[in-house]
Amino acid sequence: MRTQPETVSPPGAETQPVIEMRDISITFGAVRALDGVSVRLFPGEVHALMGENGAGKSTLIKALTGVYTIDSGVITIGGEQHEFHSPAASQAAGISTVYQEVNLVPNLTVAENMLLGREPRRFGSINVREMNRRARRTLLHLGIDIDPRTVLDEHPIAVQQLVAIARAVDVEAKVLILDEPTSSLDADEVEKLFTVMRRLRDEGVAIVFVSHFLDQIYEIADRMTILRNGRLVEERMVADTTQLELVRLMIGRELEVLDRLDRAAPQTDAGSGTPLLKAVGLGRKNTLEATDLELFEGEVVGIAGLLGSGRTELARLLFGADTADSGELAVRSHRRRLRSPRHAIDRNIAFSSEDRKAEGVVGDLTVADNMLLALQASRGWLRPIPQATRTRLVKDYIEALDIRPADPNALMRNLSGGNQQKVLLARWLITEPEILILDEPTRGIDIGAKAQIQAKVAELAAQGLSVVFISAELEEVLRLSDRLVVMRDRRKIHEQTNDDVSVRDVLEIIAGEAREGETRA
Amino acid sequence: ESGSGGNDDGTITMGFAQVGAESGWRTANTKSIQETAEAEGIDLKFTDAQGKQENQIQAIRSYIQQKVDVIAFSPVVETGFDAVLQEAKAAGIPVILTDRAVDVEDTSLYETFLGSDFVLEGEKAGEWLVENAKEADVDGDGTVNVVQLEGTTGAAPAIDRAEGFAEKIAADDSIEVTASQTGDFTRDGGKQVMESFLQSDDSIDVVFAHNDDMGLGAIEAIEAAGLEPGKDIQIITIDAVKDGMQALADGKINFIVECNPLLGPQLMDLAKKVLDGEEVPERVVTEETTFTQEQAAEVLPERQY
Amino acid sequence: MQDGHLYGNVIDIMRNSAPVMLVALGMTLVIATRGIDLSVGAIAAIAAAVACTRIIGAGDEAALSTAVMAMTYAIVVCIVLGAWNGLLVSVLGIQPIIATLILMVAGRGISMAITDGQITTVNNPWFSDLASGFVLTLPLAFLVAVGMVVFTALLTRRTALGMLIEAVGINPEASRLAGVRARTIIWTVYGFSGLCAGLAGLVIAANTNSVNANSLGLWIELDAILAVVIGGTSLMGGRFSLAGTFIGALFIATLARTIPNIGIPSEVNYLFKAVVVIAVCLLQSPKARALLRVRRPGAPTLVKAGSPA
Amino acid sequence: MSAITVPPSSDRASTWDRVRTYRPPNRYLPIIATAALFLGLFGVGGMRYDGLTDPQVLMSLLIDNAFLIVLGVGMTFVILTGGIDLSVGSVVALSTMIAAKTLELGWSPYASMAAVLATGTLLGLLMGLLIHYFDIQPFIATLAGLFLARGITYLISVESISIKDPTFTELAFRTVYIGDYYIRWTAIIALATVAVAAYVLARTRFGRTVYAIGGNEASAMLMGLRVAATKVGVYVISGFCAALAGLLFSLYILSGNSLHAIGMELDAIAAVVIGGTLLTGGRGYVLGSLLGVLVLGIIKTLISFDGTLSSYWIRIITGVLLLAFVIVQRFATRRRA
Ligand SMILES: Nc1ncnc2c1ncn2[C@@H]1O[C@H](COP(=O)(O)OP(=O)(O)OP(=O)(O)O)[C@@H](O)[C@H]1O
Ligand SMILES: Nc1ncnc2c1ncn2[C@@H]1O[C@H](COP(=O)(O)OP(=O)(O)OP(=O)(O)O)[C@@H](O)[C@H]1O
Ligand SMILES: [Mg+2]
Ligand SMILES: [Mg+2]
Repeated sequence: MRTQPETVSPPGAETQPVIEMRDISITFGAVRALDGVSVRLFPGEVHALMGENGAGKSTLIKALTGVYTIDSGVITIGGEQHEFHSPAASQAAGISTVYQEVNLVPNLTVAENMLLGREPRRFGSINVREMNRRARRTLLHLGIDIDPRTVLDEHPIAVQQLVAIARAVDVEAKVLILDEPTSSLDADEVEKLFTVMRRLRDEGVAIVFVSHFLDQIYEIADRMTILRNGRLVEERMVADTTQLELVRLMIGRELEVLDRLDRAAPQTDAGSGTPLLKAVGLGRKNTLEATDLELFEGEVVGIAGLLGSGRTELARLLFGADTADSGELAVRSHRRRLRSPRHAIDRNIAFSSEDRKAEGVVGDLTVADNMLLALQASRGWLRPIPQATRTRLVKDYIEALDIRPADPNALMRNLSGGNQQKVLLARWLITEPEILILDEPTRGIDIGAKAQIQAKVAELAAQGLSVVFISAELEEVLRLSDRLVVMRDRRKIHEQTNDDVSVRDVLEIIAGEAREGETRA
Repeated sequence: ESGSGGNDDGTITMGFAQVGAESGWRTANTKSIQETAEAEGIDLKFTDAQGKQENQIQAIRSYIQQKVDVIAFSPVVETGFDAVLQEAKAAGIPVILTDRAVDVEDTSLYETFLGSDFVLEGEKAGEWLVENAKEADVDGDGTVNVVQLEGTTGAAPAIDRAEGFAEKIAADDSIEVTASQTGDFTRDGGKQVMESFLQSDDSIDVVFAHNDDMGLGAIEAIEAAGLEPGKDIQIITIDAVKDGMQALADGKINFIVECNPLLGPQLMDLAKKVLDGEEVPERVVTEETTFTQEQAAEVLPERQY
Repeated sequence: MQDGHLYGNVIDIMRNSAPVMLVALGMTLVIATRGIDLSVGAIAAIAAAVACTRIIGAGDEAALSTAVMAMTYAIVVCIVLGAWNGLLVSVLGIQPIIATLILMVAGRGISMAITDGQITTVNNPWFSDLASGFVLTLPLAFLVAVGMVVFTALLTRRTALGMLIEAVGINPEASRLAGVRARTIIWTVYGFSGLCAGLAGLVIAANTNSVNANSLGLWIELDAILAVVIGGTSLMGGRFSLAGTFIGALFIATLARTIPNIGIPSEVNYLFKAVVVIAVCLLQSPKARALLRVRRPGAPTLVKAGSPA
Repeated sequence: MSAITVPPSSDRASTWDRVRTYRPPNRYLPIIATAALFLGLFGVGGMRYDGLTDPQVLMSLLIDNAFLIVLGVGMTFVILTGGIDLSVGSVVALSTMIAAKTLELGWSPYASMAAVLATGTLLGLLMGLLIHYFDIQPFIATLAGLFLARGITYLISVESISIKDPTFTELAFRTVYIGDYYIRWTAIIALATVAVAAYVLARTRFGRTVYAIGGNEASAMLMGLRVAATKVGVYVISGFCAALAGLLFSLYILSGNSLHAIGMELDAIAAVVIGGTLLTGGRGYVLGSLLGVLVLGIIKTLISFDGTLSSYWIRIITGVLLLAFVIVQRFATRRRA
């Protein structure tokens, strides 16, 4: 259902770009994040910034909105040379931005987060009632039904991402910038976001869109600028570029690994032998209803469900990140109470959280320290990892996951989002767990690396590792899992062996349950 | 039922608001008051303001609410008690000041003030130095170079002692205060300041310390510098606490002006008189003396604090 | 040279820096975990009180064994007190500033109770040597402090302790999920801070051979925090620098010595301190330096694009 | 404060339902716990000591702590942004000294008050600029402020100066009677300050920005909020509040003295934190700080009503009461968190 609007003007036509960035360069110490990049942005178009992790997309956005000062280059806005010195200035000039990591304040309510700085006022004081009303309205437009008066950090990362988007689309902006807004969202939410984006585009707003999902790019974007290693590769019309071509432009070579991914039949017979991990009636008040789950050796269990269906909660209970208040957990048929992540780690369980910024990244430590944190923690502080092992492990994983910059001593917070995610993955792989729980492990990861990671998971599973795999991208779940668990409304509604289940099937299961629920109610 | 005090049951209730417990001197003062009260059957309500005037005012106010018979306190600073004293007066509770004076317009706000005269103490120290200027000029260069270890900057004893001392030594041109720095009334402070004085000046003849503790600290510094306290550098201090008297008897200090903390008996006596409606003098100066090395050796055995 | 050891301002500064250095050392680790320890002054007073009353109460007041026993006893008490702070912070989850404020208030009372409010004077040459003694021409107190700094540096940087402390300080939740035993670590650093404060208390007491429960170590927490912060460790937790703390402590001792040395009158002390502190911080601040440089035409600017302005 | 006290589905619910199902949001729990504990402490004390339950004791608590309440208000702003202001105690001393000295020099009392308030505000501004524009940690910048203010105080006069100005004394002694009980103007000013501050924090953009900065400064910056102005602003407010508290303090003690208010900044910080504000910023209310001040005050009152404790037991018991308080508060707020 692609709409091909007539408003899009080919380059060189009489329409003036709203924003033109020419020969932009930015250097961080030794890293040349941007090297003479030029981008043009026209009104009424969706312009995709494409590139691998660390290509410089986020940096380019921050250079435009005044977060970073540029070393050289020219920015013209509406034909005039102009440079912002703070995000506030760019906002005042009609540029509305959603940055890559959720940049909201966790301690205020959803409504406040959406309207901070432009709250409706009456007699000089904030009109809270009106503020909540406006927030709710905007949220409903995006199809989010949450109480705007609730505090933001009560919500999962995906909801926070939606709130950030809602904040950005609520203003009358000339330019809307969305840096990986869809990395935590599932198809439904993405579709709602696209509806809003199309409406804005048709109203003449220029939209910058970053995503690693090529399907989404092809669905929504009109034009794209491709970056590689901080350099401009090419500007292209989306319609004139095939997916394969695009991938080649982004990574500079053919991507073979993509085709090898199909994992046909399940490798283990689910249900045979004793399960490695077994949960019976595991639940927690207000977050998860009693759930059973079995995980066998060498098996990948995919958990599918929509936003807020309780997948993350289940994963957290399995890992002891939250404590369950009902049910039982057995690891290798020993009953265990996991009172803390530490207990779980001691039982060889690993868990990579979906909320990378708040629950994963230790920003001021180096990449090496971040990678080795879990291993070191389980060894205890008295037994530091020998230097040689350190160097080897870090080097191996930087290579295996293609982390850039490939510098073990770079500060974690200076890495691009996708590269941070890879480091966190490495953190858990290094501990050589028996059970690996992955919650949105490929969030924000580029297409090449995603394929690598999927291959890695499959390979480890073949070697006997058991994996619980959660992702908003249903295709990914289906591709990887031997057995599929479907969740909805904070409980498990379905379980089956993955014998060529399709995305449609899953969606139907969820929808069917919904209808059932309605008739029941 | 009104408060726990009141003359109805015959016992006197006294509210006493102490400054704090900042020195051995103060502790002796507190002990003396508590012990005398107990011995005389006076019901003592005690608080310690921990050096803060606002705490003290708050305590006095709570004594007024508890309707004690008499309030006594050692003011943290001289000024600022007008309001609360007026409340006490309005409530008909007599007030006795101990140790330090207050500076109020209306002297009818308190009955009497019992305590030492800090200026006088400084003067006594100065007088002794003037009289003994010859011997005090240890390096014999004709001038007596004095270094002064001040008390806490801004505190009444520090200001008054410096003032009294300066006034008396003005009489002799050969005596000169070459350096003066606060040692905060503590041994550690006294020692550190003295160390630095010794580094920057090798013609020091006399140390005048505003209390014994700083003097004792100075002794440590002087000894560490390889000099002999009391001989190579003479030392004058104020207070006459036990450690100071010991050092005086040992010849490490040359002269101490007493500042007597044992105000308990006199205070209870005054309180009774006030409550019985007797006239009391507006100012009662504690009986205090001075000690030379010989006198110290004599009285040391029966020194109790 | 005098009596076979060096003598002079520098030596005095070294010796006098020891207590602040010790306290700041413990404080550095506490601050690295996003905490703060206000109770160090009170703990120092307790250590001194315990040691001095033990020495006085011992059979042979001047014996080496007496000094060693008394100090050991005092240090153990301090570690327990530090662990108590750690308990409040890590297990009960009370904000560090309040948790340690409790001991800051009560601790003075405890140390006064131990000494009965009196200034307790001791005569033990071995104890006294802790502050006034010299080893290899350098003051023993300074060597003890430096020894502790070096020991701590080895302990944190040769083992994984330093990295784990920093991880807990930077992102506690991420550390917890990575399996770091944050509780134990927090407990340890507060205990360690207690130990350091205790040592500092002993040094101060030995310096004057006496303990004044009320004034010993008063406001040393402020000096220590200042030393830590001047040394480049952020109060928000995370990365810490022991070398920085070392320099910070020396700086504070130098400042304290400079005031009487150059004859600044007592009433101007504070102004002088204010000016010096601001000047030092401005010198350290990259932004201020950049500003200075911009003023001089031609010089390259240092304003880095990386810092979100 | 925004009155978000009803569960989401309440739009259609009756008033009674709302009352019945009322359940205070988690973020108000610390305040509620503090208030309940304060009353509890008061009640327990009242059973032990005669005269403590006299309402005048409560009034006196307000009178005796008026300046601390105002300090707490300023400190709350600063702490909410994740900063700290150590200078306030010294600024109080400086304020008393400026007031006393200018009056001694024959200034009009209003000019004198204006001078005090201007000085405090200016000092706050200076510290705010240092902190924001030179990236100096608040702890150091305000510690320098502490030294500076105390230093200027000493420079003005080492000795204490009485305030004898009729306007000041008139203000200091003016009381308002509520039935048989009286309260002083200073206390009323303090309560008014709390009210204004509560309004500013809850209902102005500036106030919400304060919370946003405390929640996450980098995010606040990326959200395009006026971070610089607000960050400097809270120190200006704190400086102003310290000066106002200094004025109240000089009315309380009618003198200027360089030794006043030593360590008062710690009392103010403690009050704010006891009132449930997080030192890391972003969470807390001025009302909590008011309660925090009262809790510290009631502990002192209890001790002076007891009157049998020795100097060191006073300190130990203060610590123990504080401990009991924070532990109970902790458990009261943890249950639902
Ligand atoms: N503040 C900084 N300091 C140092 N290096 C930085 C900083 N910010 C970004 N970089 C580096 O600049 C490069 C570009 O990063 P950027 O975040 O723009 O990548 P990206 O294209 O957005 O990648 P992703 O898809 O992973 O988000 C990376 O190599 C990153 O490590
Ligand atoms: N769109 C939404 N509307 C309302 N509440 C939501 C929404 N999405 C998530 N939630 C909240 O999320 C919580 C469950 O989130 P959880 O993280 O367990 O879900 P999930 O299945 O992992 O989904 P995801 O990780 O994609 O957010 C619920 O408490 C629910 O209130
Ligand atoms: Mg990016
Ligand atoms: Mg999830």
